[in-house]
Amino acid sequence: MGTDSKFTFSPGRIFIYALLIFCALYYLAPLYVMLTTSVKSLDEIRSGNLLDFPRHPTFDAWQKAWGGACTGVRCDGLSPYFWNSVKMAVPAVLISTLIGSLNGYVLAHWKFKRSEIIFTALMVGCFIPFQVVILPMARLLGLAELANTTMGLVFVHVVYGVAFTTLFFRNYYISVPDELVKAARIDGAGFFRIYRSVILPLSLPIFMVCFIWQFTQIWNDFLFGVVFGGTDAQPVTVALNNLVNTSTGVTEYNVNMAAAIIAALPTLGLYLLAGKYFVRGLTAGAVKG
Amino acid sequence: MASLSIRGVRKVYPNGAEILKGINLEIKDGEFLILVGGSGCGKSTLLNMIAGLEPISEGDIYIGDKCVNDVPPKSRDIAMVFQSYALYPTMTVRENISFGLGIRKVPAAEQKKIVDRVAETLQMTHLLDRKPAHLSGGQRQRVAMGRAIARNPSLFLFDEPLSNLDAKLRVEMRAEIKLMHQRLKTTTVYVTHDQVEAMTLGDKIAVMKDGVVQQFGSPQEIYDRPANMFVAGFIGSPSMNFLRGKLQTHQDGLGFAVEHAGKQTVLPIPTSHLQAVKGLRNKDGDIILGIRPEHVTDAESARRSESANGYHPTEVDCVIDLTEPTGPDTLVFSSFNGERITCRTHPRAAAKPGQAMRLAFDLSKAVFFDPETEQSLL
Amino acid sequence: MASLSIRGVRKVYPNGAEILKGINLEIKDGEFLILVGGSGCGKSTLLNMIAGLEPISEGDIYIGDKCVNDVPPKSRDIAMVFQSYALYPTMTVRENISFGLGIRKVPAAEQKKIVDRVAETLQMTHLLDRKPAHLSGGQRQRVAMGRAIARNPSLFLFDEPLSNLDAKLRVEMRAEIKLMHQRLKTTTVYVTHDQVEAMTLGDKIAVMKDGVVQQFGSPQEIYDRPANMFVAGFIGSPSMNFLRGKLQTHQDGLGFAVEHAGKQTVLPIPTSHLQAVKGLRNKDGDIILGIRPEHVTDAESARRSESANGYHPTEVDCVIDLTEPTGPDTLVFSSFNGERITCRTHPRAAAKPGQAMRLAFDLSKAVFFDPETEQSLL
Amino acid sequence: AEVEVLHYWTSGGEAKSVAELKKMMEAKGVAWKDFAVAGGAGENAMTALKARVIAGSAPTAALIKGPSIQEWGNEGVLANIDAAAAEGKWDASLPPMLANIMKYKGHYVAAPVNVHRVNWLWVNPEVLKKSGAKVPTNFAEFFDAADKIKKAGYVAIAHGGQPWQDATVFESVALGVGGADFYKKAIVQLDQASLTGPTMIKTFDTLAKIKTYIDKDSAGRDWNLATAMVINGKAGMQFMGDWAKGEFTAAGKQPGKDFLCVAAPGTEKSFTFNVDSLTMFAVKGADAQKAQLTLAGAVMSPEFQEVFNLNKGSIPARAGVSRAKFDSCALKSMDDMDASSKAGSFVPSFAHGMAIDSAKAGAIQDVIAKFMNSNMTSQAAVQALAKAAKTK
Amino acid sequence: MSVTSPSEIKIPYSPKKASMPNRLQAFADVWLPRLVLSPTVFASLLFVYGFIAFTAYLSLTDSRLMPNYELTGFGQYQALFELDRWWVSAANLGIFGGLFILFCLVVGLLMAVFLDQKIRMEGALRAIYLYPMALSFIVTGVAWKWILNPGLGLEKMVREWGFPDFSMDWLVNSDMAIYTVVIAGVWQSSGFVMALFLAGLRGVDDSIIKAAMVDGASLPTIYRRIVIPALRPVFFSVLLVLSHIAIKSFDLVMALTAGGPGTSSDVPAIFMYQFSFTRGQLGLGAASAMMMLMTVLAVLVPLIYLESKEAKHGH
Ligand SMILES: Nc1ncnc2c1ncn2[C@@H]1O[C@H](COP(=O)(O)OP(=O)(O)OP(=O)(O)O)[C@@H](O)[C@H]1O
Ligand SMILES: Nc1ncnc2c1ncn2[C@@H]1O[C@H](COP(=O)(O)OP(=O)(O)OP(=O)(O)O)[C@@H](O)[C@H]1O
Ligand SMILES: [Mg+2]
Ligand SMILES: [Mg+2]
Repeated sequence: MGTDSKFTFSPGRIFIYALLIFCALYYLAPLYVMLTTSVKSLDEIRSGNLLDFPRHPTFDAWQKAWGGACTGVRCDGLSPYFWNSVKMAVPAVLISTLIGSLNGYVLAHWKFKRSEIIFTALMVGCFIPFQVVILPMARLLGLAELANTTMGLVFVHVVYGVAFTTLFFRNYYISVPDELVKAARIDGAGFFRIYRSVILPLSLPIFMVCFIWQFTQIWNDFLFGVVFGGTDAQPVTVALNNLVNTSTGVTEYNVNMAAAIIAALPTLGLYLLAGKYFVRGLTAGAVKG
Repeated sequence: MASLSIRGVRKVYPNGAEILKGINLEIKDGEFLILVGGSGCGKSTLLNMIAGLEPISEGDIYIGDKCVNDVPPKSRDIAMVFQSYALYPTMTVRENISFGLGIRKVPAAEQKKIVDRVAETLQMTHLLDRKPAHLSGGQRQRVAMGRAIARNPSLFLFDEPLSNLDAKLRVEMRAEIKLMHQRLKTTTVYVTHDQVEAMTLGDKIAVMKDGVVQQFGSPQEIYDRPANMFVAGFIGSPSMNFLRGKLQTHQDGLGFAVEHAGKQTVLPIPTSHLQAVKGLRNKDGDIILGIRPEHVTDAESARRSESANGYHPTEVDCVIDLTEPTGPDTLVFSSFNGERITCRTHPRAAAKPGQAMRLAFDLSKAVFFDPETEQSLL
Repeated sequence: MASLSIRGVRKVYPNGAEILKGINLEIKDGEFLILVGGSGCGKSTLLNMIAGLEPISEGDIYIGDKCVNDVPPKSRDIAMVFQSYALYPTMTVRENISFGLGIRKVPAAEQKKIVDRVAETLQMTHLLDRKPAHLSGGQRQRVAMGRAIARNPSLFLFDEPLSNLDAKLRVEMRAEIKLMHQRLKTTTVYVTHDQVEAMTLGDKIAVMKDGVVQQFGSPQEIYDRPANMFVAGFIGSPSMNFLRGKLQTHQDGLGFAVEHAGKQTVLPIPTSHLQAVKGLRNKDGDIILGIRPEHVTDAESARRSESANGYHPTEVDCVIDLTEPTGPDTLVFSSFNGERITCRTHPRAAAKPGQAMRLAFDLSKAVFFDPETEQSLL
Repeated sequence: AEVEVLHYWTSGGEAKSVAELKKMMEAKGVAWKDFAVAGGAGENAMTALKARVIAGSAPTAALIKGPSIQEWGNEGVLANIDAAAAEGKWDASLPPMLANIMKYKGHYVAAPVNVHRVNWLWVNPEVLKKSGAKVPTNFAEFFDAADKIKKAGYVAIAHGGQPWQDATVFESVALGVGGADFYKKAIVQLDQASLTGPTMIKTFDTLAKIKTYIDKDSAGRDWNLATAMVINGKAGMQFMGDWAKGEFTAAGKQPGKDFLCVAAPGTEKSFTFNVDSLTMFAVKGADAQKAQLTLAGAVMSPEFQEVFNLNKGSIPARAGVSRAKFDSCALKSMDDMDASSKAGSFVPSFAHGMAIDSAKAGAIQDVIAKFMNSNMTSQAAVQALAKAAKTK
Repeated sequence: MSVTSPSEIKIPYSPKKASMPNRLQAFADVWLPRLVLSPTVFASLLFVYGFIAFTAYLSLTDSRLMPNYELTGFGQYQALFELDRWWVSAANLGIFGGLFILFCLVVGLLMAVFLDQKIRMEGALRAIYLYPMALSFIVTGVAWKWILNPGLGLEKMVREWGFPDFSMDWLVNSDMAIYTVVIAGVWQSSGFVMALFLAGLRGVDDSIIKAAMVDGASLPTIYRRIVIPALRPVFFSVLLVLSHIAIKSFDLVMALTAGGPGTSSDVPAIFMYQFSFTRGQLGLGAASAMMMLMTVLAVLVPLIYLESKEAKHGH
């Protein structure tokens, strides 16, 4: 919005750049520490400064973290859990996004009596502390025979993700003119046909936002994973936690850091690849400017 | 094609606001009805109810001779064009037009034929593969119309289809819509807040205000004999001039007496016109004279186009406040009895602001209103 | 107050597009300049350059006798009104108006006085404590003007200030702007794409197309003697009619010969006019006749308002395609030599579509164009 | 058949130890499902366990120790493994003190895996030598040594400021200052008089003094980082349980030579134990129940107790395990255990949840943590302690 | 459209027959939307409101390790209010919440405003600011712990650079530990706030800024007086999101200080977790959870009310 290229070399500009770069350093510092530590040897870590640049970079720790580190009796590294996470996150993200999208469509374009109140009431779901739901949810999952399965985890993430996705989609769809829906109704399309042919094709930006948001939330979740994941469906965060937290053993910091980065790779990748859609999607709808 | 009848229709929104307060309108098969009125008067609401997009609170709507109160939009055999065009942004023009056909299970080959023919008629064959975002305003408008035509409905509904276009394009598209109606003869309801559109397009005009139809009639009727001051002021551009004064006997008829430039001026009312305006006879006290700008012209033009029946417009000297040359005419603004009046004069005759000018008041088409009720005295 | 002079101004955007290709305009102190043209022709760009909001690629802009190329907007002593009004949404009307004063360190008491005076002039004293969101379009427009006036600048800039208003309001606000200019006599540059605004408001009009000024002159000049077919078609509503034909000697003068309804029709050009249009004399081959709708009228009206010099408009029988009653006149559309022509007739005289009607072509104001260059033959 | 075991042994040596158990079970034809949840002091594991129990799918066994076994027993969700105990003659091979902990209402419900001794002091002899200090046996000597070490420019006491480490130091100090009887009265029985008495005040005074020898960066430090300070010769001594030995050996250090394991000052005759035990949950199906008994038997088998404890640094819970492969520290531990059992100074570790139920333990831990991290007076501390002990 | 080619349109197809009976269609139009929404509504009734009710119930019982359904009154609340540690957590939530929100707003807004100045590397910088959102604190907690640890990280580094008096020991200082949580929290969330603000800034009408420039305002004045006030709705969304993060923050504190030193940086979420799950005081945990929920409501309700009011009176 700055209106002129005149400012290009003024002191003000230099100040702005300096400040932005300073901020960037603040943001990058933890990543730097993690990256350098992950390629140092344990000796180097013990003896040196953790902000030092690695002297003899080695990727052993990465290999171990991925395929060899112990997280209990299993010493297969993170890889099996990583795939557990994928199996959980992908369906959960897709389902919660889709449901959120349908809900948003209803709440924005098929309003009925009290639908606004329902919307507000649904929003409370965004704010419930997850610790509160553990016990009753465990009981229900047990009854439904979903306890300790990936299905169960998907279910839980969908239930508590839908509030957010509904909020995102509703705010986005509000900006789609009502007339479009009216036109399609007159053209003879029904509820689902309008959704499929008119609304859905318009939703790419907000789908991106929801995918990113939901994927981050679900991939990074630890509490649900540890409580409802049982033994077979434990996501990568739980494994990482097992790897990093030692009660009475030696801590391999380089492996921990490598594991941490591995566990974060999908979300990081998503942000780097689709981050610009994130900002764009927010601009397009979610924020009323 | 079908007639349309709206009987005692009311609309109360869930929030309790009564937006339409008993609307009665009736048009014949093939007629072109205009709903015109200020913003928020309920025009779109009424149109949406005809389309079936809003439930009816009370009353009935008949399309043809069938009550459609409970018929869903897609079964009403209507097509609608929206102010924002409401083109499906992700579909090409071709897909936009054939969408409704596809849903109605028209075979693909047939669809293609229809789309091509419609595109040809509207001269937009070259646009068929574009997306709406790559079309200009006028082209979008055309596509929206194409989409409506393609379905060949028995009732067309337009909601301010031209108000997003610029002035020039608006004039062109107006003519196109009129031509289209002449060719297809489909019954049409057209919402606008632009009185020029109302006048030029409609067979029938319903002037609305606050959810009530103020007057319903042909354009000429409404222009010449507005039912009240609202309609009179609303229809016609520039607006009708209103002067407050008294009736007075003048020679063998009546005259309209008004203070001007410190002295009493009497504008005689032509006898032929007096007969039409019967309500005037026994009116005491103040009344309001309504006179359109084209009936207050420069004296020279007036004399030249003097009406046949020997009535002479009264000439009055006025000081000019402002002139607006529009090309063919020049609008002249002046003050009369403290009120601004607008006059339409020949460009050559217009004086400069501050100068005096002789204006001729032609009362043979004047209308009179009761200052209390604002109703026309007819 | 100041004169404005734009000398050889060019604008190339960083993306390489040359949007303005050498603009030269000059207006005197107190004049009202209109920049008019289609969308995207560079009007706003030029205005922003005058305001100092866009750097100038080449050329100079003088306000008064000072080159302002390197003067920042706030020091140019200008005020600007935007199409979207650009009112500060979080401030009340009063704050909006006094913001610029505050920044210029006008004492608070003074500010209040100025705001009150401006509000009174624009009749919006009761709005002073509202936020823009709670104002109607017309009121916002008024506030935007108030903000501009308050600063009492030496140059007013308007960027399509009326295009977001509806037709009725537009007409009213147009008059207000004109009155304001008459009162304040501040030099003004006004951008619009509406030719009616251009005609009615301007002292000088610059018609632009593709970054080039097509014609620069007074409204009447541009209306009566458009420099080329673009200007001729752009200015005037409905548009000028263009007919393609040949010149032919006719009686002792020249006539414009054109095919119509299967036979040759010759429209004689009045001798008085011929003298004005010297370029015609030695013209072979096709030429294009431009004639405004008000010069093609019903025969009866034509006869009545016959020009003094004994020239009789030629009468031709035409079949009517469409009529558009606007109230004071009725527009009639017909075909002539395969081309659509628009005629402005008396409401009484207009025939029904499909019927024949006798139209009178008054060539005493006609213009002629070279079909190749589209330039006027003068 | 399969067994599912919830535990938080996830790193290095301990993970290897569990792997041994897994191997043994698989040899007996029972599949092993590993439900490992690390973090905190088993906080996450407990949360997961509760969810599993509520969901009706409790694991076969879970790593639960001390009074918590009774708490779970009260919920009625534990399995009776008397059959396995009878077969393995547990009563005969377990010290009665331990056997009682493993029982709910007279029936075995849990199998002990090991015994950790908590009241160790780990010493770097090199540092002591350089500072001219000698290995302390009581607090007077201890502070004398600490002063010297500090003067020599080392950190006297390596410590990690986490509540459980604070509590570990606290209990060693209480034991050293007040002796086993005081410890039992105050910390196990929560006798109000003992809690507020002069001995307890002295305990806190001592603790306050210890605080002054801890470097200021200790807050939040993991215990093994503190141990590393001793290993690297940055610090002289550390209060920590016998699992610290694993860190030393991993760094290639020899007990008795590169590092010393001595009883915390004044606790030579006492032994605070921390017994890890697998508590058995009621499972459905005869198959599963049989597998559960097999697991219990395997855990108590001398072979397993040997390998497991060799790996983990602790000593076997049961008698009759060959001492051959254990190092000097472990051997000392075993001897002290026998001696203290007889002397009645074999006491449960409060810091590791062996002494009192979790609510009270938590509340007391909060008080200690607060004391360690603020300027609270000893007087105020004992009052707070007494109040915390009343937690329901 | 040319008038002259009235090639009469005759469309053979005329949709006189609806594909579905009218009644059914009308019925579907009314009920389908509700039907689609109903699973979510039921899920929310059960999994949100039902569970809240369950927790409320538990808070009135003497549940220890496992739920116990015998009502015993408000004893747990009384016990809660008598606990020092609870008040420490509550105060910490106040400090953390307030500062976290404040700094996120300030940092996020500043970065957004600066990024909006046609910055060359905008895309890259934006990605850098945004990426912490992608990481869980289980991942970054260790790194932060190291950086903030005086013996290992920043303090040591700066001292080695030759500023021996530099001190950054908040992490190990009981009085300051909660502020390190603020630092890490701001690190994680301010990028997201920046993105929201940036989106808002891009939505502000350009001509308003031009108008202000003509009015004579300098760029900082324009932002301060006009642009930023116009972002009011964005402030609401941001506040909503941030207070939600602040109140629920668990991972963050757990990974960084685990509530320490001592209990000095404890927050209600940790309090609740520990009491419910490791200390066998489920009833007390439930009571603290209810208090948390009430705090959420106390923040949320006025915010939502204000925003909807604003929206109504806004455009
Ligand atoms: N869903 C609704 N609930 C309550 N009031 C409504 C609703 N929709 C419209 N209104 C109100 O009904 C009135 C009429 O609205 P309508 O859209 O019919 O006006 P309009 O005549 O089409 O105006 P415009 O020319 O601005 O389009 C307005 O005052 C509007 O605020
Ligand atoms: N910053 C820019 N960079 C590149 N091209 C631009 C920029 N701003 C405007 N243009 C282009 O310059 C041309 C002229 O724009 P301008 O806004 O001056 O048109 P205009 O005459 O005001 O049109 P309108 O009537 O639509 O407002 C347009 O084609 C536009 O796309
Ligand atoms: Mg409308
Ligand atoms: Mg423009």
